[in-house]
Amino acid sequence: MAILAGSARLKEPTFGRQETMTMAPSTPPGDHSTPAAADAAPDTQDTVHGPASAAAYGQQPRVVAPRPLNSTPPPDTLKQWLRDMMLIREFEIRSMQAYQNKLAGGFLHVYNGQEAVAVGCIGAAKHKDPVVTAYRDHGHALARGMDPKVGMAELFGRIGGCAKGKGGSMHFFDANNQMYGGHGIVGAQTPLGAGLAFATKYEDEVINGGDNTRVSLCFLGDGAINQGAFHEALNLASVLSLPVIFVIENNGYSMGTATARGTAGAGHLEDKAIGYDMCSTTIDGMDVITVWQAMKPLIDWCREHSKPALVDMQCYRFKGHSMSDPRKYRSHDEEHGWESEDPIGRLANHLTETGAMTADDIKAMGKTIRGEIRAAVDWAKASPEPGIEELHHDVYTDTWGPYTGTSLPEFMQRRASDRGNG
Amino acid sequence: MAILAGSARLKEPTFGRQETMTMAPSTPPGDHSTPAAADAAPDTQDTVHGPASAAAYGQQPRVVAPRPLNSTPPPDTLKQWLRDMMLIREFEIRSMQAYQNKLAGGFLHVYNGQEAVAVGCIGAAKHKDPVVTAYRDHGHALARGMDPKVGMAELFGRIGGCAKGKGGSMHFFDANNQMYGGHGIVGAQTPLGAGLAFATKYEDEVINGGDNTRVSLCFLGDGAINQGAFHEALNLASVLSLPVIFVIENNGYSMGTATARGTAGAGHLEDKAIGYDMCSTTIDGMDVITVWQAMKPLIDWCREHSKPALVDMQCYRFKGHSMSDPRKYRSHDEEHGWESEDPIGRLANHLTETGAMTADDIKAMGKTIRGEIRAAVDWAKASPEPGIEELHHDVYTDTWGPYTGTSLPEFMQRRASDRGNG
Amino acid sequence: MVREIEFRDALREAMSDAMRDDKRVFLCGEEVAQYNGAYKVSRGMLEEFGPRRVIDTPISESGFAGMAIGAAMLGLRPIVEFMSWSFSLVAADPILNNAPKMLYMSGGQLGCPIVFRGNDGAGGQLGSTHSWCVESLYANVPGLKMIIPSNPYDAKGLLSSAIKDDNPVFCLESERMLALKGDVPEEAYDIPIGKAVVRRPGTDCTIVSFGRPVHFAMEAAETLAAEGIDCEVIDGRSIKPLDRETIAASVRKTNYCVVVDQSWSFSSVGSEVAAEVHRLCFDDLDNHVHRVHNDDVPAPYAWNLEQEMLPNTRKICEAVRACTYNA
Amino acid sequence: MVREIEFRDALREAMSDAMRDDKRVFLCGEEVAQYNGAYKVSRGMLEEFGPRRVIDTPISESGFAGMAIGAAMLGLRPIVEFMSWSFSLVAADPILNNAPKMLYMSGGQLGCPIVFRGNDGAGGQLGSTHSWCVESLYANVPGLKMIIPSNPYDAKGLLSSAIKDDNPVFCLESERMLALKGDVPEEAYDIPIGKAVVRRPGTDCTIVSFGRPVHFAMEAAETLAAEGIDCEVIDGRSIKPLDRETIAASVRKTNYCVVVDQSWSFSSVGSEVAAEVHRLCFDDLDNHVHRVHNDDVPAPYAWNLEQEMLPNTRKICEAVRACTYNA
Ligand SMILES: Cc1ncc(C[n+]2csc(CCOP(=O)(O)OP(=O)(O)O)c2C)c(N)n1
Ligand SMILES: Cc1ncc(C[n+]2csc(CCOP(=O)(O)OP(=O)(O)O)c2C)c(N)n1
Ligand SMILES: [Mg+2]
Ligand SMILES: [Mg+2]
Repeated sequence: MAILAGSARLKEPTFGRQETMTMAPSTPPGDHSTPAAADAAPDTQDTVHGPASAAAYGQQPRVVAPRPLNSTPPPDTLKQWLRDMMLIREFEIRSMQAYQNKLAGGFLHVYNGQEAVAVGCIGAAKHKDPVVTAYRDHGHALARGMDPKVGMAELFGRIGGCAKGKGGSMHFFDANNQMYGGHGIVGAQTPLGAGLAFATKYEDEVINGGDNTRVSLCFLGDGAINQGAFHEALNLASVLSLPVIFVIENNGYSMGTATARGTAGAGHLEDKAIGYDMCSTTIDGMDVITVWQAMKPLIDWCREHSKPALVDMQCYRFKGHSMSDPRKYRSHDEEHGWESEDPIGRLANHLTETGAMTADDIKAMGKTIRGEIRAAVDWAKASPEPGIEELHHDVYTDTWGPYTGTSLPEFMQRRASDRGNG
Repeated sequence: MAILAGSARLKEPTFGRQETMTMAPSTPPGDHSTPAAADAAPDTQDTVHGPASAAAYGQQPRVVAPRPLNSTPPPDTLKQWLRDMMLIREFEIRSMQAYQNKLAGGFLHVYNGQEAVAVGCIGAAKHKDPVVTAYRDHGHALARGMDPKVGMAELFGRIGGCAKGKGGSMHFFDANNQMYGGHGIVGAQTPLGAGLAFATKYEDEVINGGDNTRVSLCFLGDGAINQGAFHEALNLASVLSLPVIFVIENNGYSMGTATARGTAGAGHLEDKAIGYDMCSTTIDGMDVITVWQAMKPLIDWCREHSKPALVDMQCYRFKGHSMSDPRKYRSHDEEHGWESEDPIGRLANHLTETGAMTADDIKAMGKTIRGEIRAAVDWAKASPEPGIEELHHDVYTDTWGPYTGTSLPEFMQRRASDRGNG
Repeated sequence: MVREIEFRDALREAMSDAMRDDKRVFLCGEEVAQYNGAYKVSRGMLEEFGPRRVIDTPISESGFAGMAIGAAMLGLRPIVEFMSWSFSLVAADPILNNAPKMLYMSGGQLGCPIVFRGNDGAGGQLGSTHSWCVESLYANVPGLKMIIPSNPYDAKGLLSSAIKDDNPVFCLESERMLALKGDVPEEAYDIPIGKAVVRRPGTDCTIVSFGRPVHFAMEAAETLAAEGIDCEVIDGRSIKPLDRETIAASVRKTNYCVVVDQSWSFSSVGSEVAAEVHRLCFDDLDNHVHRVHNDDVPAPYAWNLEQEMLPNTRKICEAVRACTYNA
Repeated sequence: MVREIEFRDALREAMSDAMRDDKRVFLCGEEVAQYNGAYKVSRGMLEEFGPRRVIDTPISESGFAGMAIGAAMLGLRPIVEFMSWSFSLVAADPILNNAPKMLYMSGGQLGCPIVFRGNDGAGGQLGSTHSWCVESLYANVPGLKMIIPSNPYDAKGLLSSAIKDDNPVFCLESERMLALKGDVPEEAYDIPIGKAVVRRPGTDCTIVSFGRPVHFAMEAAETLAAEGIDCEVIDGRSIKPLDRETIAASVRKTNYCVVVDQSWSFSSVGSEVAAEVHRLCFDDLDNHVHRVHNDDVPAPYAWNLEQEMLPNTRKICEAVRACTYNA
């Protein structure tokens, strides 16, 4: 029995961070063997700010995101974004109508007000960068290039839909456009987002033997933060150094719950990243140029370093949580305040003020878009319901028992044959 | 369509924490209605340290734990702790023997090296404060006052065991001593810990209409941090203001995985609390006096403010993860270094140096303890296997189908009748 | 006094009665307080009982289910609302590993008196992640009870018993039935858990069902009656304990049995009922037990596919005809 | 060339063969790399394939299962090791809501070629949280396949097929069998998923089982043979798809059937087999299908109770005798 063996002296206090603080990521406790510690520690060279003295107050150095750009994209890009945002808005307006007319069923969560987030983030990414999000997914799919016809047909539960009418509003997928859904369980998409990043990195580095070339964008709501899966995804992304950006679309509410009622540290969500040695930042999500200016260097940084980041993207949903929500939990004043920051209006103003577009140009654009979405509605109405045999199709890739294998949806077959012809 | 409605001007930037920083907990974004924000924000009056300038570097003010005490408990208390730690050590030594002799089965995770944690924390708590932990639970149960006989009989799978032999090593329960297990699924005990705190607070405040009087201690391993349940538990504890202390027994490894290989931010675990506006601290868990000095004021603070806290308790397990672990992932040097800090040796030295005990006193104490544990082994051996009818007992409280209701284990019946007689 | 009230109101009455009687009872879940419940089951409860007893939680099913279990271990009697049982999969570990096993693992020291409740089964076009029927998954686990009321009267009486039960009880409701009206006494009352009820007596074939599909079975029985097939419809009321006696007694009389289970067929409540009826009534059966289930596919979104997938009236009629050699 | 190797080695050979053939295949899980696997199934794989393809994960089953599913959506072919299926409950949502439904929800766009594998069923005295038989829970869900090898030869061949399968496959192993030795060819080979095999031909009673209890069934058959009851033992090999044809063909011959399922009885694989055998062989059966299960209790720690709880040889013999009117 060794009960008297120990010397009572503490070793060099590698414990107790209150006593010794350094700006370098502190080493793990005691004599633990930590062969991988260096890998797991953040690459802070060019990104850690703060004077040595800050350390004296028990503050951990943090990985601060690269500075936002000062530049503004060229007018054509801005016009494209305006078009994209207006298209999304119009799509949602017609979605809500269709829902009220019982052309669409299930749950419908519209994106009105948050357009700058999807358009700005996806605008800052490359087309090959995978995107995944929750059930409020129309905006991301459209920003990614999904044909509104195909989206509308999905809402209507028709065979022409992106998922043949089997997925519905919450499950928009467009694999060719690197849009990996559309997921209904709050938080569930966050490990998937880590997995997309794992896969691109693995393809690039392990299979192809090159450098990482892609960054995954994983969107989630402020309410999703509180799911365990999110925490696990952050930790995995950090430990495995996965190039994924978790964009919290912090619209202030999860259903009727104001963020601070459900989420500890609600006033400073990006600080959740501190516990994970992860790069983080906070962005005004109501302005698409601001979103792009901050996201562009961040995406570049994540791509180059093959590392994750966390973004508190502050925005607002103009409508209720879903179609059944009377929004009693917030005031008209609050809503009006935010509506005055409509990202579409802000970009439109910028374009007219800088002379890139006239009010008439914008009107004309709106008209074209309304026509396009009207056509999408008509197309979707004309698309047939899926045949009953679809019930047992796409369950398994192979054929057995009642199951009849799988096939691509029409729009992907069309695309493939277009490519074949072109 | 309101696509031109918005003014493009940002409101007062309540967004973008890079721009405006205050020492007060920052308010949630924008105009969000946050009726409960005040409740959720930390009570920082006497505990937030740091100069205003720290804020300029994007650092969030944090809830720092109260300063450790300078005082040392009276010699009798220290002697009791020495006894407790030696008892635990001896219990584990005999557990391992029993396991090798096939008297005990299943998985056996011994507590050698970590005794100061359970004894110091529980020594700083009141007897009515609930305790819950993972599968490495013998130390906590014994520190809480479980009769070693009953513990040993549980290991041997005998009817005299704390759970009639149905729970085993990983599931030690002692309800009268406020010991709520013993839980085998990594991380699963952390929401339970929040729930114990919820219940005591609810009893004290809602049912009895008084002030909160109890603090729950929820122990977990460093590996358990990475479970989603832990994150959810921290968030709930903070949002609902639950008096629970999550004590991470950071022994540097989860099985063969050094903390930094599996856990982001491994070098500064207490910083996980920042994202939850939670009080946190780091403690040298190899010295029982140090543990007590830091835990005592922390428990008092949590009790008084009815709030949670997180502790990075740095320690080391002297043995393998379980009996089948050859510990190839760490060096003998590392092990010897830590063994020289044996908490039992440290306290013994302190007692002899201060003249409170002589080496002979300690030897005598060891002898008594060895006798006590030997008696426990004999008692456990003599306790019969549970009868086959126990299989269907304690599944439901009532009687139906094959089920025969429930009853208290022998040791609790004994206790109850002792009380009846006394 | 008996009034006609909705299923959701009946559930609320059971909870409110219990909370008035026993301060240890509280309700927690997402949006149950300020929002009055995502489906308005808890409307007005925050006002009556205050925020300490009607508690909004973050979206952390694993966390708040586990928290409630911890509270139950210490002696409180929580009611946990899952907005949908579909969201309980993230809480599978606490609800299956902790709640139903705590009493056993602690050798009888610590019970776990807790109710988990919420919407089960297909809503309207909610798609595959939101349309779980969890009965076949969870009923496999010993240590829990499971009730599945099909009407407002049962909802109040069964939930009331569940809250008083010292064991974990899973209460499966249905979004599609929350607005269903029925006669419900104003006073509190309990319906014992584990007793099925014959909803329609009949002589030619026993139809056993649980929850919402009981209504499909009743409709089918009407259709079949017109064809001269007189069905006895049994509403199981609870799945665990399963009232084998009532079912077997009926089958001994009718000699035919169809089980209608809204969950997937494989390893299901329906296969359990079928296996048990064969065991208990082997000599009485003139045909094997026929089963009607949800189709074995993830729930599709499209309206027509979803309707086809459900254990609908048409399928029940077909099964009864086939079973009784009337096809 | 055929050698005698352990079950764990057979599993490893299947994984290593696949990883040599296809760079998209990788293995992740707790302790699979540096520790060589908690049960040494992946011993040496880190050395051969390096840390980018044999990946130690933190204790985050929900996180790494979800991560692997995301990787599979993008085209990789992950193998995820759960140290024990008992620990998969915390990952129930990704493995049940994502993997098996992705193809359907995306209308055929995105498959999910992934294997989840690990120890299932009682180990030795691991107690109730660590002794899950998940087959009856998870087999309920459409979109997944489930294999459950009973010997090293099948382990290699079935796992090899599983890794090549374009659908999610759950592979249930057993800690109690990892050291079991058997003849296994050195070369790679596949065993088709969904085909049962007759392990012992017989004329008097069919015993259907899966995984570890196949060995109990074989033992029981020996005992019963001595009593003059000649049993046919069927090893299901996979639970989903279930090879109903092979089972029914046997029962049509023997007229008696006992199913041995190591999981709890209620709503189980055993009840499914029983229900289906009654359906397919109603006119052939001379008695109802008898079932042998784990007792319906949380797994106890005590050795004697655990042994009694399992679907052991004694219980199988009793069931066969009762079923064949030899009791
Ligand atoms: C696990 C789970 N729990 C509950 C729900 C029900 N639900 C759907 S959306 C939602 C609120 C989510 O809010 P947030 O993450 O902020 O996203 P937002 O709706 O604001 O975009 C809830 C509770 C769900 N889908 N999944
Ligand atoms: C959910 C879950 N996953 C995996 C395991 C297997 N397991 C048991 S203990 C352990 C390591 C835990 O390490 P840590 O939390 O640091 O505690 P320590 O053993 O060091 O006390 C693992 C992986 C488990 N019991 N539960
Ligand atoms: Mg939100
Ligand atoms: Mg540890």
